[in-house]
Amino acid sequence: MTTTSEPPLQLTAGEQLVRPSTSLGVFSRPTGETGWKSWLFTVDHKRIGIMYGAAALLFLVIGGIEALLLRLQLAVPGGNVLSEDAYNQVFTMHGVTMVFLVIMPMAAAFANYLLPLQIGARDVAFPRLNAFSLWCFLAGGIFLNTSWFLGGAPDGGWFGYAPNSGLVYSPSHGMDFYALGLQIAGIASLVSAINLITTVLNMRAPGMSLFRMPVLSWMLLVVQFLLLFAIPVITVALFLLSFDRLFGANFFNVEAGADPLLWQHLFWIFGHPEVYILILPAFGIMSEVIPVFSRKPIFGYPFMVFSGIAIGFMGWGVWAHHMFTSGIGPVSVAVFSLSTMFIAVPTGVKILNWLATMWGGRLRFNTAMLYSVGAVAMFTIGGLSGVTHAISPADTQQTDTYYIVAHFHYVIFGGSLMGMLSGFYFWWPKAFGYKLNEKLGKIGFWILLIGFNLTFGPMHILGLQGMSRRIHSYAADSGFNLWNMVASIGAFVIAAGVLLFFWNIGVSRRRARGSPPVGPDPWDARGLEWMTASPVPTHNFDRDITVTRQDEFWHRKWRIGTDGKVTRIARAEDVAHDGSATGVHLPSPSYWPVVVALGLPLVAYGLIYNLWITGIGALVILGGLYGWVFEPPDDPEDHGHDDHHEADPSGEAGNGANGGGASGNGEGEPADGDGARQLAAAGTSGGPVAEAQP
Amino acid sequence: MTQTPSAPEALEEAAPDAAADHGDEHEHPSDRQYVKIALILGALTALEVFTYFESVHNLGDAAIYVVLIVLMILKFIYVVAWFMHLKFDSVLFRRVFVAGIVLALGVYLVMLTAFRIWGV
Amino acid sequence: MTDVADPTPAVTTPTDAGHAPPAHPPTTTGLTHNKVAMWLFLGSECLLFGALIAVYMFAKSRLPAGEIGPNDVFDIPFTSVSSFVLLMSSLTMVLALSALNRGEERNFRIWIVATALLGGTFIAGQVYEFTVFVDLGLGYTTNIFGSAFFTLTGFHGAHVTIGIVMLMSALVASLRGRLSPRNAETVELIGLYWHFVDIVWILIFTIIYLFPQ
Amino acid sequence: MMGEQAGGRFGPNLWRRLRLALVALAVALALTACADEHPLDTLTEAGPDAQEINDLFFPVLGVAIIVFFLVQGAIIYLAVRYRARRRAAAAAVHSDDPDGDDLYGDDEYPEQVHGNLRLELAWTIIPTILLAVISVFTLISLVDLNEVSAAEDDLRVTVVGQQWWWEFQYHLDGDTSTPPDIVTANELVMPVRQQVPLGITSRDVIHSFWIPRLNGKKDAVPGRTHPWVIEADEPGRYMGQCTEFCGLSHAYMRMYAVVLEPAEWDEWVQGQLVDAAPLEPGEPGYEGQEVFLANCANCHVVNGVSDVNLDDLPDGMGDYAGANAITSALVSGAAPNLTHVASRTTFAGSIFDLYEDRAERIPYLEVAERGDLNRGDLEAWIRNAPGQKANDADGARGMTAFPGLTDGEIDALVEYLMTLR
Ligand code: HEA
Ligand code: HEA
Ligand code: HEC
Ligand code: CUA
Ligand SMILES: [Cu+2]
Repeated sequence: MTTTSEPPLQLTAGEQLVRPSTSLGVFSRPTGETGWKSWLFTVDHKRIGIMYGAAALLFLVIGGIEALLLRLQLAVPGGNVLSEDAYNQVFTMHGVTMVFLVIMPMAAAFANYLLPLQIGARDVAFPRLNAFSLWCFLAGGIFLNTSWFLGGAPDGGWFGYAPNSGLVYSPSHGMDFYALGLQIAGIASLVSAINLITTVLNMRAPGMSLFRMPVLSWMLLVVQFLLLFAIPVITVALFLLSFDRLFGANFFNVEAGADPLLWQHLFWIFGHPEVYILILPAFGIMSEVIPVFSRKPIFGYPFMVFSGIAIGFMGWGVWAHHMFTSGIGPVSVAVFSLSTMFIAVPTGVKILNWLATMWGGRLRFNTAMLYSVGAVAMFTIGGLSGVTHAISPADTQQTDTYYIVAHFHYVIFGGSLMGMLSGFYFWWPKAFGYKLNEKLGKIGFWILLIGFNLTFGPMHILGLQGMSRRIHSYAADSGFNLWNMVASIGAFVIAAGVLLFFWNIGVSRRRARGSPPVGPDPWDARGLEWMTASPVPTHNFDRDITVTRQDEFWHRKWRIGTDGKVTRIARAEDVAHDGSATGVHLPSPSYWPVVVALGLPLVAYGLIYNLWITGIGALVILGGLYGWVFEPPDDPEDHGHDDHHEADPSGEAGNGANGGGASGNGEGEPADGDGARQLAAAGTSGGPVAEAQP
Repeated sequence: MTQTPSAPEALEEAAPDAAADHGDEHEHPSDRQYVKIALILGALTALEVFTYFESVHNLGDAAIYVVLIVLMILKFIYVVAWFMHLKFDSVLFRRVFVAGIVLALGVYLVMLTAFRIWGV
Repeated sequence: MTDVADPTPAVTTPTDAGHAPPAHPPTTTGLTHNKVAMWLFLGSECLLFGALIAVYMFAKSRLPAGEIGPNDVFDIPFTSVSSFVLLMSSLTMVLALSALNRGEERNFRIWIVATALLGGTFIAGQVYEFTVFVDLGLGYTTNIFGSAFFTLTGFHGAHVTIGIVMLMSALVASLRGRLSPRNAETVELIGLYWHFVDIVWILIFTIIYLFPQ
Repeated sequence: MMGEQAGGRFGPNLWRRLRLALVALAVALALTACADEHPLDTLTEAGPDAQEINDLFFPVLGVAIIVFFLVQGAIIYLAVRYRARRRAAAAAVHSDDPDGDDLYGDDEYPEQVHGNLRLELAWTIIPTILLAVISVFTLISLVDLNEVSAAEDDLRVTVVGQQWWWEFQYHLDGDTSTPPDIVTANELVMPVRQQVPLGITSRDVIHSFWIPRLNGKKDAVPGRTHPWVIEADEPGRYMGQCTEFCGLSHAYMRMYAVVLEPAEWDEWVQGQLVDAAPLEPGEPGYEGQEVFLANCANCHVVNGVSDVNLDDLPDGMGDYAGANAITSALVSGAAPNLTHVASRTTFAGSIFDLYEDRAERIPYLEVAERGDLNRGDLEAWIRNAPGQKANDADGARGMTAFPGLTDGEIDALVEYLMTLR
């Protein structure tokens, strides 16, 4: 535990980003802006965001191949592509991968990249913790997937109901990997939630009050609160499961008097907020994209915000709708049935506000817009089937059938994933300086949309016809043949669509060389993230941005006359920063987040195989924490703070927030003390205005 | 459904004028006050432990539960308000913490109720 | 409504960063990142310990008749003492912080050591209690009550232990002359964590030990 | 091309599409409605509970479909009506876009509308009211479905799920605290038009009991017994399926509800109440009985032959622990009671037919006499059950393989099993 009172590093033109110094007096600090090391040790929220996104896409391919295996197996009755055992592993890992290793990190990618930019900040509150979250998530994901090679993947379904997930009924190590792997990924989410909430609360640009934040920032904030409170619940559940399996505890031991429903309650108390964790970021993205391509502001901004918050709150009161048939008793069923239904209200408000945003607009159907509108359409279908589950008597027919599978793919794939694909197309130029090819994008969208409906549409029928989920095969005379075949064909159409998306990335990248740059604002957009160069320079913004209203950037480009006519008053290029600023404080790269994250899977392997490995892992973690705590967040040897005012015309706050320096908090995670990267200097109101108003 | 103060208000209020009611301006409680609180806490604990001994058992379990819960909440509040400074600190902290407590109480009590562990 | 095309930047915000601790950190809320983060973390911990306590209550209610249970092992007088010890460590903790705020380094160290010692006493008591329970026949795997009890109190004990490590680190930092009123916040955060662990024990003591079984 | 007046032209067009879609949907639903080809169909109810559920489900589905068409229709309408026209000639700001996709007019900003409080309130309140109405009906159904009309001393059946088959314990007098009168597997034989209260539990992991055409499902959770009811309007065989994931052979854990007319039901009960008589040397099946006692009886019970004393059973869970008393090999501790195995039409989680001809065509009570034994599957099962239905390699779940049995012994076993009617 040490404190760092030295001011952080600052840059001058042409200077190396970071100057070498040493950590622990032994290792020199990582340096450099290029090369793999600059990515491995980076603490830049944008690079971290990009890596989150890349990892999520990689896992999408893995989870998608798993899905294709499922569909191959089910294409015809009595299929024999996979054995029973393999099938169980594949569908479990498909669910786990898609939920925890695809959609969540994809949301984290957008959150990391965009949150600081949208609120006009320079980085997140704790850049090193941020890097730690990334590596920790990746460690958890890789750890989980190594189970394939170590005697079998988890095979208890993604919600791992006890006692089937216990040692007696699931004797392979698979469920140990599940419990420990999700635990590691959970740490990543929790740390990241604390980090991002602090960022939003504390680092907004001057004048950026909460109710001037873009809807995406709002939704991400709500999601981080959901994570903050939901992760501990699954943490406990997973601990209980691990202790049962590894140390012989009795939490789910029915013989000892335990009740298996305990697991279900804990899992779904987490699990239902989790599904809103999956969807709200996509809702946020759609709320950014639709206005831009409708050329109208978002309709009913306060309602969009409040309905998001309402969904966040109500999401805590509905978990037992996953347990309507598990014997919780008629009163509980009735209560949770009603609470579930009413979640349709705030969600409906969102849908209708998007439609109202489009109403009277000048809609441009770029790929990003197509995906967003597609997501509205597809999510609605999933939401409506959700309401038909909520009426609990009907759910006793539907639960654990393909009707449910249809529901959640429509909301998760049709809502979350499509929303995020929209985000990829929308912010790609911002992150990489070139657009994704529109023609390929549109073709890809239509292929995906058709494939998606071919795959999951028939599942409604299958489910109502009585096809159970998680079955390895079905009899030829069950009447499921036709629609299963259709669904399997559809899955490969989806695969083609996804493949086209990857192809598009390659093609667009190649074409981008030699093409003119896209400029800061290729879509004539509204958020602050467009007010700086593309790709975003390391320091984000050249100067403070003082925000005086919602959609500040847009209003600097356009004037609404008294007659309501919109006229241009400036080009984006004139308003946006060109990224040429120098002398900006930036956090320095660090080894330690990677080191600490590396220790976690070691501990986990050790718990499964050999406690010595756990010991080594613990040492790695301790060593990493030690290095971390004694490493100043910014390079200490570089400069005095006196030059800082001259070099930083916007009067950046320096290390003011650094009062406490590094300190430990809770579970041995050190809190960074490097809080100085915000542009926000004075309070939001009354403070001097950096950019004068005429 | 658990209800906590609506988030945006909680956050917004904390934002611009938080400075007004927190930080260096306010008076820290004096050490004397801290000791006083500690004495109260000690006394409450003693009361609690007292219920364990036979003399009050004729009150019946229900009464003992009520007394214990009240005492526990009092102790909790004393520590949180004074030692953790929540009484004097930014409302933001209070709201985050209360949100956690209320949420936890809400979901876990509902869960235990669904299990009917209260014997009703 | 007025619109700005290309506003001229650069009006320096008159913070005096670096020269003297600013009255408020220049964050949007005026609160430091670390403190906001710590409170968020504590809010999150509410759900962690809430779950553990709920699991304990549930497990106890499901303990089959005749199995070794709370009545067979709890030693209320003993636990009352160790609870009192932990409670008082919260007092020494605030006194430490308050001393540091006044710049009284020596007093600060005394109180911080006292806090760590009280915490250590509590842990020692817990270890002793655990061994007694095991001797009485209640192990971790004995029954559902044993699993839940040791898990809950074990988690709490682990938190206390981490707290002690942090206290000792603060002590070392102070001995090296790196703690001053200026960065007393570090200690304040450790204190928050410490008090939180204390209030968790307030709940545990009442609910687990004192509630009529 | 699509500007203002296109909206007008689109109107009827849109309608045509909507109607088309409606027809398609109706066809799809009609397709789902043939119960013969869809033995698990939830939409063709055959009992009052399933009826109650569908009476709730269809109107709500209707509401959902209406909302579906409103939203999708609105999207299509908006997309067509408000699509921006491309104006290649316009001085586009981003004319350098290589795809030429952004050559829209730069001045195309419509009126900037920020919201409308009344609209917002409308689409908050209208769905709320709609859902409030739905919730009233939901509550009514819930109450109805939880009603038990059967008297205390009517038949009650305890349903025990285990990996991967179902056991049914009949309490003819409705008293579940005494040992069951009849124990059978996989085929829940029950009287028509009579509500049969069930108590559903499990011996190992969670399963879910589900006869879709009669009622929704109810989980079988170890350590808990869940009340449920089942009732059929017509005699027949109704397929069921375990729907909670329960391990390797979850897919192969089916069952039937066999619904009989009252007279047949009585006859069936009388038949089942009779224990099997131990065979004497020389009687047909005697060799098989010996093989059975040597190999099978440490898991399977045949009342009267490999008995357990039912009076010794612990009370409580309402569990017939007959087999538990004999075996320790199985995690769940039990194997199907075979006393009347030949009177059933399917075996091993109802995934194999016991008789060749479609058992449905022969009256249930006559199937053991008139049906042609499905010898192939049965012999394969006895020789190598794990090869027929996945189970655990360690032998703790499901039936073990008997590679050591000779063909003759297997024939003898089959002959013996066929005596168990
Ligand atoms: C992105 C994730 C996501 C989202 C957003 C939702 C949203 C909803 N879900 Fe879903 N759900 C899942 C993911 C999600 N779900 C998953 C993964 C499972 C399965 C887990 C498993 O078992 O593996 C599941 C399972 C699940 C079940 C349990 C089914 C079962 O297993 O038996 C239920 C039951 O009530 C349910 C209900 C709902 C409801 C009511 C909503 C609502 O939020 C939907 C609200 C939206 C609308 C209703 C549409 C728009 C509204 C309007 C246009 C207004 C007008 C509408 C009306 C008046 C009706 N979901
Ligand atoms: C984010 C969530 C998400 C997403 C995106 C998907 C996507 C898909 N899902 Fe998934 N699914 C779940 C979440 C998700 N699923 C969950 C939670 C479960 C429950 C698990 C459980 O029961 O425990 C489930 C269960 C589930 C089942 C039920 C299994 C069962 O119950 O037995 C099925 C069956 O069809 C299925 C199919 C698919 C298909 C075809 C896709 C497709 O859309 C996938 C498309 C993507 C790709 C195809 C990848 C891209 C492909 C390439 C780049 C080409 C690569 C190479 C080749 C062509 C070889 N899913
Ligand atoms: C290890 C215990 C065990 C032994 C030994 C055993 N069985 Fe089984 N048997 C089972 C189990 C368990 C099932 C249910 C399996 C399933 O449906 O998945 C079963 C099912 C059956 C069935 C189908 C019953 C029904 O109604 O579905 C028959 C017939 C059968 N066994 C015959 C035999 C014969 C003959 C032998 C001796 C050669 C034998 N079993 C030995 C455990 C055993
Ligand atoms: Cu039994 Cu699935
Ligand atoms: Cu849910």
